[in-house]
Amino acid sequence: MSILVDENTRLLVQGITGREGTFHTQQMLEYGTNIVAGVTPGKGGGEVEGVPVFNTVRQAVEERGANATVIFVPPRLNVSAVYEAMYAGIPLIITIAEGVPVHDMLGAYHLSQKKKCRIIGPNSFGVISPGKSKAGFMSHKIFSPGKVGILSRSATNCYETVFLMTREGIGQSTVVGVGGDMIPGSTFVDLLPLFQEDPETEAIVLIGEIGGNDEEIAAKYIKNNITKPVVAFIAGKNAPREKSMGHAGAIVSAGGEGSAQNKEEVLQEAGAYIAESTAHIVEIVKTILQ
Amino acid sequence: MSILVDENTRLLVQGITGREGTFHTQQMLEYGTNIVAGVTPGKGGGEVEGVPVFNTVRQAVEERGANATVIFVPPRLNVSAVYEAMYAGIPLIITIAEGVPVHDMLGAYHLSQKKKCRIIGPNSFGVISPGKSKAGFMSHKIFSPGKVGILSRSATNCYETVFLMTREGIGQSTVVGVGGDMIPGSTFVDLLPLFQEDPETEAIVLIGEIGGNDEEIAAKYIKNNITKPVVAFIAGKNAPREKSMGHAGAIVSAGGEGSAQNKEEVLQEAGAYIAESTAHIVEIVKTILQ
Amino acid sequence: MKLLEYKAQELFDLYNIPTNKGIVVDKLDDLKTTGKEFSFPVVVKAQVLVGGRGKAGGIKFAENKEELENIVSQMLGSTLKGLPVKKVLVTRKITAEKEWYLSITLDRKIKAPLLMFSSQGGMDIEEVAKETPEKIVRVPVEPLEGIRDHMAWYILDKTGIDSSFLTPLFKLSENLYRFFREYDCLLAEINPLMVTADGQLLAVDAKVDIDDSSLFRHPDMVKFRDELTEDPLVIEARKYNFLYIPIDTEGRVGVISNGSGMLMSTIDLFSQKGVKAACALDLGGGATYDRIAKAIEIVFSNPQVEAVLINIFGGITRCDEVARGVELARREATLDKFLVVRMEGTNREIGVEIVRNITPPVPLAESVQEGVEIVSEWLKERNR
Amino acid sequence: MKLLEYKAQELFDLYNIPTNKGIVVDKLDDLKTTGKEFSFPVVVKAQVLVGGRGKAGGIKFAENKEELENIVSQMLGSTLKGLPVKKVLVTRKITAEKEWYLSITLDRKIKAPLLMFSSQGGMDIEEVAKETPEKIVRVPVEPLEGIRDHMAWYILDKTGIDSSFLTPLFKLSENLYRFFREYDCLLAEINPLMVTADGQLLAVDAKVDIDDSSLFRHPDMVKFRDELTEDPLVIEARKYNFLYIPIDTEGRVGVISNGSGMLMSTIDLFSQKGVKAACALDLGGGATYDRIAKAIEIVFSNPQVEAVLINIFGGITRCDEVARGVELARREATLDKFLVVRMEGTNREIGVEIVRNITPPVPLAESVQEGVEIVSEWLKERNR
Repeated sequence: MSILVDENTRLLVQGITGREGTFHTQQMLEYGTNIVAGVTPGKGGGEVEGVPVFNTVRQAVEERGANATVIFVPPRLNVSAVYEAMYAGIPLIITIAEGVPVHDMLGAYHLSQKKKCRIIGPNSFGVISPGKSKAGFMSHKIFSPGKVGILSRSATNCYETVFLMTREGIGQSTVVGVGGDMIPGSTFVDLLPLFQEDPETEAIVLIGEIGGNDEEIAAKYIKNNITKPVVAFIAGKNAPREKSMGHAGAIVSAGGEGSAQNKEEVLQEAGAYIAESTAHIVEIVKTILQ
Repeated sequence: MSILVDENTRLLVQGITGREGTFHTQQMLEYGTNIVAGVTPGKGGGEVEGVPVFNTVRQAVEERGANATVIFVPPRLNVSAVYEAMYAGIPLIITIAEGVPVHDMLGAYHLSQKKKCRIIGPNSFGVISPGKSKAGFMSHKIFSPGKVGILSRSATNCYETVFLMTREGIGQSTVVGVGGDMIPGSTFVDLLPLFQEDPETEAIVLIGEIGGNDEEIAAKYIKNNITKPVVAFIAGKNAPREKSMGHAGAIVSAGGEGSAQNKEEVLQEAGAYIAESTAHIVEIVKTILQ
Repeated sequence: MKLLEYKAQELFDLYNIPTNKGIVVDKLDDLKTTGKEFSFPVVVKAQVLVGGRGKAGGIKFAENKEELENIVSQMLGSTLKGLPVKKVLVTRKITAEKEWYLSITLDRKIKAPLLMFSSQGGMDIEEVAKETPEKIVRVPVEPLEGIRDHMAWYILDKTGIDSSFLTPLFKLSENLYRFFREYDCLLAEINPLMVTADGQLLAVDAKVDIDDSSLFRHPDMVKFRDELTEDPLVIEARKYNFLYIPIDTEGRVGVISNGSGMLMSTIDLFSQKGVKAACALDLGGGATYDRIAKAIEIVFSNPQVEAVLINIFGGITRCDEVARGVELARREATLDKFLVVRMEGTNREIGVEIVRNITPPVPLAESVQEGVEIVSEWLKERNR
Repeated sequence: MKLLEYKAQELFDLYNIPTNKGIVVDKLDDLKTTGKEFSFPVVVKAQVLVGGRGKAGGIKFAENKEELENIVSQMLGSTLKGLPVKKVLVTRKITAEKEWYLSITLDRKIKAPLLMFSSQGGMDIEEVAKETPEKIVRVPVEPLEGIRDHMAWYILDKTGIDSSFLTPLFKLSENLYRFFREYDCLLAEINPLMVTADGQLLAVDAKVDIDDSSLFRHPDMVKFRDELTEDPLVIEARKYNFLYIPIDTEGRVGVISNGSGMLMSTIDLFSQKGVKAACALDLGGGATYDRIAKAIEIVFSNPQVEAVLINIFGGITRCDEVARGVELARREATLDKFLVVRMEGTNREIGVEIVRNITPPVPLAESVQEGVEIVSEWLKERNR
């Protein structure tokens, strides 16, 4: 198994005719991903890297049976593409762009809750189940198939970790970029159950950072529901605190939530191993898997 | 057991200080319903029939632990009350009023899908689990505890059926008025699974009528999922077809959906017994339960 | 409530939906006093709420002033499928390059607005839907989200229409949707949606149905409703918040009940006895005695009606109120009309007591079946 | 981006949110040329983006014209918590009956807008939140649904405020929410929300934070952003779509990376070595060589910076582009600034080849740890 994407994924690429879309379509195909269709409104009828291009997602679903989509559409139009995918009933929507307006994503997130579809991202590198399928822009050479599931808010810290893991001979079941934005389509807690249920995943790595309280929510869930070992890393201990102008931010996080310290504390309390650096994550995982 | 309401229901009455609200609060209390609070904005602080009144639903939930609400609020403000209940996180919302604007209810329905709360109505007599609890305006004297679950789009046809049943010594587990409006909060198919799972329910009666296709959807579900006997009655065989001005209605129901004949056909095909009148429903149920 | 074409046009105007605007005429003189020159040929369209208006002779063409005056004077005051023509609409005759179909309806199946489009619009659209359903493109809309451009793309793709129509079709759908939401429509239909020789989209005919329950927030529509050609009893009943439904012109029975479900099942029972209903009246919930008396009066005032069955199963409606209403009505109503009451539910005992004391006596049935039985027998008796 | 008080007031005006409007002054002469008579006493407020402005001396009162001129001339050109005061706002001094707090913020926890209210508004609101959290009323809002009146009722109930304030509070919340949505706010805060002696609600101070990613649809705000008092390198970086973050005034290291996560973890690693960062620059994804060269130039132009670590893990960003950018930058940059590159990912081999051929040579680290190590050692060496 693995989670979210695998050999059965029939991937659609939205924005396939754009520079990034075309480049990464070629990269994903090279990796063996089953890309069944692309969409760019107004460019329907053509092909990109042998993949048929449609004007609408619904056509791509009707004619090619796409069951997941990865969106390479610029931030201004990004959420529009997410909506189109939701309307077409695609159950897994992976969106990449950085700089998507938060209010746009807010609407999309709430609609996804109603439509029961899963959005990964935005501001995410995507999802990869090494050796099976990738839907995203990650440089796949560093990944290797194995037993560690990874969820990460940061792309770069995740790459670093995966790179070191693979070098140590530790493979990954699935690696998910949950994305670094304020309102991610899916957070740790939405994806942890999938790893818990996945027989191929033996350990879970959670790469978080300061801000928000997705780590705190995850900690609660880990405590009560996750029996597999969890290794957590929180970036930003020494990052400058954002100058908060209004009081609302301070009021909302009056309980100390959001700080690296708080996140580490609650995760530790939930039974997770706390890593001090990406290299340290790999050391811990190595010990666990032995 | 029974479904939706029972001894554990902590009922809130919205619009408790209105004429209908007060009268039926008294009636429901008399029946033994556990009414824990009432709400009328601006009338908070008082009491009606010994029930404390609050200004907001959220207060009623926080202070009295209401877990279901029945709404006696006029049609113009009705959906506003439904929204308030949804916001307050009440999982079961029963709304009574006739003449709620369809577009109001459309919005409420879609929000309920997201918020995972159940709306019954509008234009419904409510829900009663005889001998345990009633949340609605039905004249409870005709009901009796027993093993037949009833779902009805029409209040009056349902009363008629229940009245005859009780006279024949056949009791009911729970009776639900799904309501006669275009966009009901819950339809047959939403409630059938509850009856299927309820150990107290041995037979299910479905009272439908012409228009819409809730019966057709229910038929599909009955065929695949319901193992208990189902008796169905469709009113309106001889009702004048509404003069349809535009073509859209005809296009949408081009497959013949919506007519009494079609509904009876698909229900029969799904294994349901078809009754010719309310009296006939009772005859069939009697045979089944023997 | 359904809107007459000219009224729908007026509203479309407010939403930037281009129509083929014309002049509304309710007497021949209006043609002269408009102060406008007609550019012939023109179309004259009877303003009545019937389907298949064109085929029934409600749409005619005039090549010149004389023809126009002839047609208008013939049409005004005539009837179309039984309805009087009180107004006609005179518009410029436009030659269509193509005739499309565009509508938004509230689809009960999906519990959401449904945008429908066909490139085969015009009078035969229902045929198209039956014979070649794939030629009707259906797009569900999230109520609060509205129209998005991918919907227009999908329509173009499915119908093979050139992508130069993307923006006009998208804008038109957006405007129609805004109208649909803001005016609480159950239906907003443009058929035909004409494509003119220079590629403009024009709503040449419009059908609009507004949710009756929403009229409190559309006072402009309420005012207009009185203009509609309707059975006067429907209008009278509406004043009291009753729903009066004319049924069969050969029927002789009126049915009054407190819910459409029971009305329908009662009519079904009469049908099983071979008795046709003339009309039905739905009291709704919680009627008081004076309103019940009024309801009986309304049904009695239908000259076809010889007998009335009042069938009440009271929840919100209380039987004592019903009984008092019957008492009041019986006192005032024509003696030769027969009245049978059947009631169950809230305060039944008190109600029964009241009905028993009414003179002249009103038969009280123990069940619907019995009520239908009594009325049917009486009719048989009377017409022997 | 955060708005200065006077700008927030201007926007509030558009949304019918009553403010204590005043006059914005950026030189003393403005006081004379406004053509308005001040009705004393007045308040003079420094327009700078700092918290605790009042306690830092940024809010002063003047009883007469002379005092006003003194205060304004002192304030203009002074600094407040390190930031220059370029504008002041002069408003009428109003006596508050009560000071409330009202805000709408985008709450990451609940992933929805959160309406917050307190009857204990004013400067100590954060204290109130800590000591007596029950005095802050929190109401989550469905994004597309907006404010409903039960929310205002709830606030009144919880705070014991008289129900005569229902409509004003509801309308104000509605207007604030509309502004919050339409201007893509992360925060729209009114504190204090003043209740005047005659029961009017007045937004006396306002804090607004607009989502930077949304600025393409708020061109009016983009223009205004240039007026803000910011580090010129932040502004310069923004032109290239980089995020430049000043960190520690005692730091001597600059960090460049293609993602905030790695920037943070790299700074954490420096901290573990006892080395402080002066600044960080986030390239974002997919930067091309010329933009990378520009990024290095920007960080180098911070006079504090002695050494820079470029740490790239390429996905969208390709290592060959990074290498070419380093080549270009190294060619043009000051020789006494030290530059170390670490890169992994897409096209690494080509990138490594390019970096190896740069003169003067640029050390290439195999890992972040090694990169941090090399830079730290170099600094130690240099300051020996």
